[in-house]
Amino acid sequence: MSAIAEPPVLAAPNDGIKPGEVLLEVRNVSLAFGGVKAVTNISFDVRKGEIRAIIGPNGAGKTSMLNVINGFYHPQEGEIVFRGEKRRRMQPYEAAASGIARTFQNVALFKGMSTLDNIMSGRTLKMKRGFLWQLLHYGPARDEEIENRRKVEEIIDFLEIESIRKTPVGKLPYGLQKRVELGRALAMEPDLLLLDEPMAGMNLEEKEDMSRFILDVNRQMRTTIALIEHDMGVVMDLSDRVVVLDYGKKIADGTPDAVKNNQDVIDAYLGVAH
Amino acid sequence: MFYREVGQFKTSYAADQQVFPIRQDRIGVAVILLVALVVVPWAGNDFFLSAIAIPFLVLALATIGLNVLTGYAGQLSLGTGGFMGVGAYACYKLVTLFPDAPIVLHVLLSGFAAAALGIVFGLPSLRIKGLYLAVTTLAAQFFFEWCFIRVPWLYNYNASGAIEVPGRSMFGVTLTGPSASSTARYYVVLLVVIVLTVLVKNLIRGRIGRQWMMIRDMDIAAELMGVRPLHAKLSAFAVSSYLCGVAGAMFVFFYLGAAEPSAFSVTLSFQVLFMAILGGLGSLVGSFFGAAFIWILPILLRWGMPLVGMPLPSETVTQLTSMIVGALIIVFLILEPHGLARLWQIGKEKLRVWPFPYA
Amino acid sequence: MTGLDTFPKYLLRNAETFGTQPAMRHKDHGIWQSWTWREQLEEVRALALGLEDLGLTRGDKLAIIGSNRPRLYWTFVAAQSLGAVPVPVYADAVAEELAHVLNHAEVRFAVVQDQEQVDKIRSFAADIPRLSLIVYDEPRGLRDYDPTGLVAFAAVQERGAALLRADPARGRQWEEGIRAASGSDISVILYTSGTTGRSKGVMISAAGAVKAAQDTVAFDGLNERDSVLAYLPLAWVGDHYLNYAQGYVSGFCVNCPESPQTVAHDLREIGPTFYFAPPRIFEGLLTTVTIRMEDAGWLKRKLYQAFIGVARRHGEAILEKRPVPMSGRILYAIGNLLIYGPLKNILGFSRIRTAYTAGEAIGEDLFSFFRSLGVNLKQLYGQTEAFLYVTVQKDGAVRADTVGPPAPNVEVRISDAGEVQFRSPGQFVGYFRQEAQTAEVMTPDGFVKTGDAGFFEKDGQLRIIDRAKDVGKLRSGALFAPKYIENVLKFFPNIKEAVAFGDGRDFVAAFINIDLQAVGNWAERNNISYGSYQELAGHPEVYRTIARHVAETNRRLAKEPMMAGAQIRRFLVLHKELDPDDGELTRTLKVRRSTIAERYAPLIEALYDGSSEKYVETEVTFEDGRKGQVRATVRIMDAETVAVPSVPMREAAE
Amino acid sequence: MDFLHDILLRPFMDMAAQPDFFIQVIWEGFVAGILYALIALGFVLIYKASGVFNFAQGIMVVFAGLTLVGLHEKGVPAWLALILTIGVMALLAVCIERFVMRKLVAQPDIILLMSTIGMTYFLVGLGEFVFGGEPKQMITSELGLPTGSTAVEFGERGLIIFQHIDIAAAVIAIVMVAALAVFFNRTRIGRALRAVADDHQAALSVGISLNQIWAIVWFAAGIVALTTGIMWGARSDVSFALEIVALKALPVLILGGFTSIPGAIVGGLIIGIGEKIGEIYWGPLVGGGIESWLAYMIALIFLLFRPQGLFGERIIERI
Repeated sequence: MSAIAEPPVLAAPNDGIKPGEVLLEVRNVSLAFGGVKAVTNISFDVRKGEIRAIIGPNGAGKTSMLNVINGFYHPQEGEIVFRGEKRRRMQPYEAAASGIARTFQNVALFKGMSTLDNIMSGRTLKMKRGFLWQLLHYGPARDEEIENRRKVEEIIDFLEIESIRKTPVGKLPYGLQKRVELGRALAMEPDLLLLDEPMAGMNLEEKEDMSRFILDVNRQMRTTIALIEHDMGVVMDLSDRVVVLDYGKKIADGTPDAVKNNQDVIDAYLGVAH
Repeated sequence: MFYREVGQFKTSYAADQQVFPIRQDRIGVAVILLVALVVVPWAGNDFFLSAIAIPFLVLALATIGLNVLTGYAGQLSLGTGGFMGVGAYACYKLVTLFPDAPIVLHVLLSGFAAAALGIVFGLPSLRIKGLYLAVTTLAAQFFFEWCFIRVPWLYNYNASGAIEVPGRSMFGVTLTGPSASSTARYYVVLLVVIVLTVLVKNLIRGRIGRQWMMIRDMDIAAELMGVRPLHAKLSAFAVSSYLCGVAGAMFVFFYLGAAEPSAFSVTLSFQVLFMAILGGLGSLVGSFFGAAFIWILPILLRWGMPLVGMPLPSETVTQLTSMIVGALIIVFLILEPHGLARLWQIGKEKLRVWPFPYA
Repeated sequence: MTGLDTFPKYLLRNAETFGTQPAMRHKDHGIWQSWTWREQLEEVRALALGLEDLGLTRGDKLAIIGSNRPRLYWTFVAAQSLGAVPVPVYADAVAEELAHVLNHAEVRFAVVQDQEQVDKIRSFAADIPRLSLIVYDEPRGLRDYDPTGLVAFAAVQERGAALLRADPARGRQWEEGIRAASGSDISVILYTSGTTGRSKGVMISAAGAVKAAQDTVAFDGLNERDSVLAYLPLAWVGDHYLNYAQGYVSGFCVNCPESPQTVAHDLREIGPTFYFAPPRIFEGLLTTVTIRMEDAGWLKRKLYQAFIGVARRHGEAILEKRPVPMSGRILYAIGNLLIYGPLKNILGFSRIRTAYTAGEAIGEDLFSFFRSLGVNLKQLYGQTEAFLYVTVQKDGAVRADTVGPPAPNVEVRISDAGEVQFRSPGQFVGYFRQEAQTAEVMTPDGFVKTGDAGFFEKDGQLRIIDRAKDVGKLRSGALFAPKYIENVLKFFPNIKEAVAFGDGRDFVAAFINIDLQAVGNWAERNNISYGSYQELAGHPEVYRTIARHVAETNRRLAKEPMMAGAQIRRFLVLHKELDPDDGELTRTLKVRRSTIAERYAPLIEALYDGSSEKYVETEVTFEDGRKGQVRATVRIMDAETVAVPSVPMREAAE
Repeated sequence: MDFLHDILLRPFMDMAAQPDFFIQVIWEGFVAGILYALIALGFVLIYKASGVFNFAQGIMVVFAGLTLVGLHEKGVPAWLALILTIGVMALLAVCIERFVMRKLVAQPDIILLMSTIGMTYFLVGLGEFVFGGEPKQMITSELGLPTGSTAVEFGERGLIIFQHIDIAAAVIAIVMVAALAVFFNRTRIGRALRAVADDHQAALSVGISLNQIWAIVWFAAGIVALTTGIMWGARSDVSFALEIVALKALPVLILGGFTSIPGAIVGGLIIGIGEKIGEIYWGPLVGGGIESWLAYMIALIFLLFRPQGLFGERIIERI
C-alpha cells in the first residue's frame, strides 16, 4: 500500500539549539584579495529560525560574505561560529556536511542533468552506500536511491515543479531554474540556508512565488535562512532582521523598519559620496 | 513511430528509475543482445569476428573507460593508450606469474594495475583543471610507453621486446593464443564487455556517477553540495583506468595475439578519444557508436570502394580515413557537439513523438 | 446483502470480488501511487470511523472541495457509508459563492484539499454557521493556523484506525450499517453551476444513482479491467457519474492526474479505456495536431495528409464494421501503422474503447476526425437532474448532429412546445430546499423538463437545437433557432463567434466575429498586412471568405427541413471581438443576446434596413479596466441563399 | 647508497669532469628548446587572439615542411616553392577561419580544442595523401641556409661543435620573435590583435572584423610553423614523427603560460635544456630514452606547485 507522506515535509535536524538562539555568528571577519579589501571587520549573527537579510549596494561585499560562511573563501581575520563550533579554515564540502546549503546569484545548476537529478545531487551527503553496492545498484544501494528519491519528490511537490521533473535544466526558463536551485539546496536539509539574490532577474510574479517559497521554507521546514537581495521591498517584507553592508563594512543591523530609517543606509543606497 | 507508450506507467520508483523505462527499448535491447549472443557467432565468419567484432567490442570498452573520465567526470585524458598498455602488460605478467589461474581472471585483475596507476596520475587533477590536465595524462602516456620499452621485466626479457600471448584455456576451451577460435574469443570479450557496461551504468545512475557529473558541470557548486573533489575525481580516474586496462589486456590477448609497445602509443589514445567524441561524450551507447564508426569506417572503405569500382591501396585508405575522421570530427563539433549518441537520442525522440515534429 | 443499491455496498462487494485489482491511482510524488479495492476499503473504513468519531452522523451534509484525488473520492463513499450526504463544490468557486453553497446545503463538515480552500471558507465563516469542522488534505501552510475546527485528513484516518485497533468490532458494525442502509437515501447533492441566478442543489437518490450507472455500465460493457482518468471537476455531475458512480458499479480503476498542468501527460501514461471530454477539448487537440503537423517536415506532412484522407474515406466505416473495399482496408492498415496509431499514442487515446462528448454541439469534421482515427467517440445528452444520461448513441449508430436515442430505461418525449422532457431511473429527487423550483421543472406525470428544444430524427435519434426559451419564429412562421445557426457558422475555423437575429423579423441576419488566430494565419500566408483586429475584420478578402462560409452554412441549413426557412440573408463582420469584459459574453464565453442587442442596436437596425454600411461607436473596456471608444464603419453584406421548394412549415415539436 | 650517489652526485661530477661536453649538451638542448619555443609561439599567437588551444600547431609544422619539400620534389624551384608554401599556409588559415572557427564561435574551450585535434587528423591524412608518408630530406641548401659546422676549442682539449644550421635557427628564431614583437606593438593590426585578446568589442572598434583577425592570426601561426618546419627539417628530416615531438609544446606552454610570448621562449628553453641534461646525465640510470616523457614530468611537477604557470597570475575563482 502506498502511503502519502505526512508533515512535516522536511524537518530541520534537532541540533540542540532552540529557536531564537544564535545559530551562526560571524566575528570580526576581514577578507582581502591581493590587498583589495572585500570585507572589513564584519560581525553579525543569525538566530535559529529567522530570515536574516544581508543587503547593500553593488560591490558591498555581500557575496564575499556568503562565500566566507560556506568555506569558499578563507578570511584573513576573524572567525565563524556555527552551532557553537569555531571555524577559521573550512573546505566548502565541510561546510556542506555541517549543514550549510546555498544557492547562487547566477544559477549554478548542473546543466547536463534533469531537474530530478539536480535535486537528487543535493542528497549527496545523505547517501552512504559504498562503491560495491553502487556497482550492483541493488539491495541497499537501490533502497537508498529510492529513499532519497522520495525525499526529492517531496521537494518537487513543495516547489510545484512536477511538470518539469525530467526536463534537462538547461532548457528551463530562468525563473524555474532558480526554483530548481532552491530545491537542490533544500534537498540537503540544511540547518542554515544561504540564498544569494534569490530573486535576481525575475519578473514580479516569479518574485512573488519565490517569496512565498522562501517564507514557506522558513515556516514549514523551520529552516534558518540568510539571504542577500537587491530588491529592498522584498527584503523588508521577508526578513526578520537585516544587516547592511557598504564598501565591505557593516553600516547598520536591525529590524527592517529600523534599517529603513537609518541615515547611513539611505545615503549608501542613494550613492552619497563617502 | 514504433513507440506505443500509452499505458506504460510506473507505480514504483524502482520501475521509474530502471535503465530502460520504455517497453519498446527493452525489447530493442533484448533483440540486440540476442543478435550479439546468437546471430553474430552463428552467422559471422572468422574475419568478421576477429577483425571487426572483437576489436570493436574491446575499443568500445576502452571508449567507455575514457567516457567515464572525460564524458562523465569532465577530466580530459590523452593517456588512454598508455593505460590500455598497462592493462596488457599487467595481464601478461599475471599470466607468466600464475600460469594456472583462469585467463579471464587475469584479464579482470589486470585492470586493477591500471586503476592504481590511474589514481596516481589522477592526483594532479585536484590542483589542475582542463587543458592543463591533458599534460598530466600525456606524461602518463609517454612514461608508460617508455616503460614498455625500457623495462625488460615487463616483457619477460624477450629478445623481440614484444609480448606474445600464450595459449590458455578455460573449461577445456582454448581462449587465447594462435589456436583459439574466433568464436571463443568473441564470447569472452562480449561477456566481459556486457558485464562491465552494466556495472558502469549502475555506477553512473547512482550516487557516484552523479558526483562525477556534478564535478563536471559545476565543480564549485558540487563542492558546496558536499562532494569531495578528491573522492569524485580519483574514483573516476580509477574506474576509467580499470576499464581501459581491461580493454588493453583484451586487446592483446583476444585480438592482436602479440604486441609491441607501439601498439599503445599516443595514436591509440587519440583514436579512442575520437571514438568518445564522435560517439558522444557522456553516453555509454555513444561509446559503442563511436567505436563502431571509427573502427569500421576504414574497413568499409577498404572493402567497399572496390565494390563500387574504386579499389584503393591500403595506405590511401589510411589517409582517407584520417581525413574523413578529422573532417567528421569538426563537422560533428559544429553541428552536433554531443555526437552520434545525441543524434540517436534525437532520432529516438522523433520516433516517440511521431508524427509530430516535437512534443 | 439486500441488493446493491448504494455505493458503499458496492465498495464492500468490490473489495471482495476485485480485491487485488487497482481501484484508484494517483500520480503523486512522481509515480502512480495505487490502491487496490481492498486497500481502498481499508482507507475508507479508517476515514469513515474517524469522521464518525468526530461527530458525522446520518443526514449530515459534508462538503467536498478540491481537485480530483483519491482522498476526496474516498470521502464521498465514507460519508455515504455513514448515511451522511456528500456535497461536492467547485474548487474554483470564489469565496462568497462557496459560502453560499455551503450555507444553503447546511453542511456541518467540509473536507477540502488545501490551504486555499480553508482560507476561502474561513473568510466567510460567519455565513456558514452550521459548519463545525474542516478536514484538510494538504497540510502545507496550515501549520500556524488556529486549530479549532481544523483537522488533517491523515489525522482523521489515524483516529479511525486507532478506534479499529482498539475495537475490531467497530469495523464490522460499520459494514453492517452499510448493508442495512436504504437505497432511498440521498446519495449526493450536486450543485448546478447555474448560468442564471444562484445554483441549485440537485438531490440524487442512492438507488437511482446506482441504477442509472448499472444501465450505462452494461450499455458500454465497462468492467473492472477498464480505467479512466479523472480530470473533470469533482463537483460536476459528469465526473461524479462517469468516474465515481460507474467506477463503483463496474469496478474500474480511477486515475487522478498529478496536477492540472500534467493532465495531457498523465493521460498518455495511463491510456484510459473510457474517456469523456467536452467538444472544446477535442477541438483544442485537433488544433494542436494541425499546428504541429504544419511544422513537420515536408514528407511527414504529405504522409499525414494522404493518410488522413484515407481515414476520412474509410476510417469511420471500419470503426463501425461496415463493408470497406480491400484496398481501403490495406491503406487504412498502413495508415494505422504510420499515422493513426502513433497519433493516438501521443494523444493518449490508444486504448480507448468508448469515448463520449457532450455539452455543446460538436462540428462534423472534428467529430469524424477522431472517429476516423479509430477512436470510438460518441455523443450523449444529459443533465444534472437526470444524473447525466438522457440519450446516448449506440456503437455503430453515431452521428455528429444528433445525441442518440434515449438511454436504457429512459423515456424521452417532446412537449407540445418543442421542449425535451425525460423520465429516468437516475432522475433527481428534487432541489434541496427549493420545492418551488422543483415543482417548476417537473410535469405532473413525473417527467423532467430540460429547457432544451429538440426533435427526433427519423432514425430515432434526438437532436437538440437550442435552449427552448431562445427558439423563436420568423414572420413567415419558419422556426428560428439562433444557437443552431450560430453553431453551424462556428464550425468554420475562421469564425470564432456568431450571433443570429430573426425572432419576429422577416429574415435571419448575423453578426460574425472572426477568429484572429486562424484568419491572422491565413492573412500571413497570403501576404495581407493588417494593423489591428478591426482592420483585419473589415478587409474585403476576409469579407469574401466569410461570405463563402455563410453561403455554405445556408446550403447546410437548406438540407434540414426544419431549418431551411431560416437561412441567413444578411451578415456583417463585427469590428471588435465580443468580450466578457464588456458583458457581451458570460464568463464561460456564452453569448449574452440581450446585452448584444442593446449595445449594437444601430447595427441590427442596419442589417434589416437594407443599408450597405453603418458607422458606429462602441464603448470597450480594456484589460486594465479603463474604458474607451472604438469607432468603425461596418460593412453589411447580402448572403447567398438556397431557394427552398415550398416545404410546408412544420412545428418544431411533432 | 650507491643509488643515491648515482642520482645525486655522479651526474654533477660528470658535468664538471667534461665541461666541454656539458656545454655541448646545453647547446643541443638550447637549439631543441628554440624549436619547442617556436611551436609554442605559434600556439600562443592563436590562443591569445581566439582562446583556442591549437593542438594542430604541430601538424602545421609538418604540413608546411612537407609542402615546401614536396613542391620542390615536383620540380618547383626552391624560392618559388617557399612563396607557394606561404600561399598554402595563408589559404589554410582562411579555410580554418571560414569553415571551422567561424562556426564554433563561443563554444566551450574543450570543443575548440577537439576541433583542432580533428584538424590535425585531417591535415595528417591530406599531407600523406598529397605528398606521401615517408620521411623527406629538407631542402636546406637550396633555401640558402648554411650547412656544415664549426668546432670551437674549449679549455685544454675540449671541443664544442656548432652546426651552422643550429646557429641559423637560433638567429632566425630571435629575428622572428623580434618581428612579432614589432608587429604586435607597432602595427595597427598587431594592436588590434592584442585588443582582441583582452576584449572582443574593443577590437571591433578598431575597425577590423573578428573573422579577419582570426585569419591573420592563423596565418601568422602558419608562418611560424613553416619556419619551425624548415629549421627542424634541416636538423633531422621532415616526417610525421614531428607531430609527436610537437606535443612537447604543451609542457612548454604550461611552464610559460598560455598567453605569454616571452613565457613560450623561456619555457621552451627550460624544457629543451632540461630534458637534454636529464637524458644525458640521468637517463642512463634508468635505461635511457627518458627524453620522451621528462618534459611532461617537469611540467607536471611544476604545475603542482604553481598551477598558474611561470608568468600567469593567480586566478581568483568567483561564484
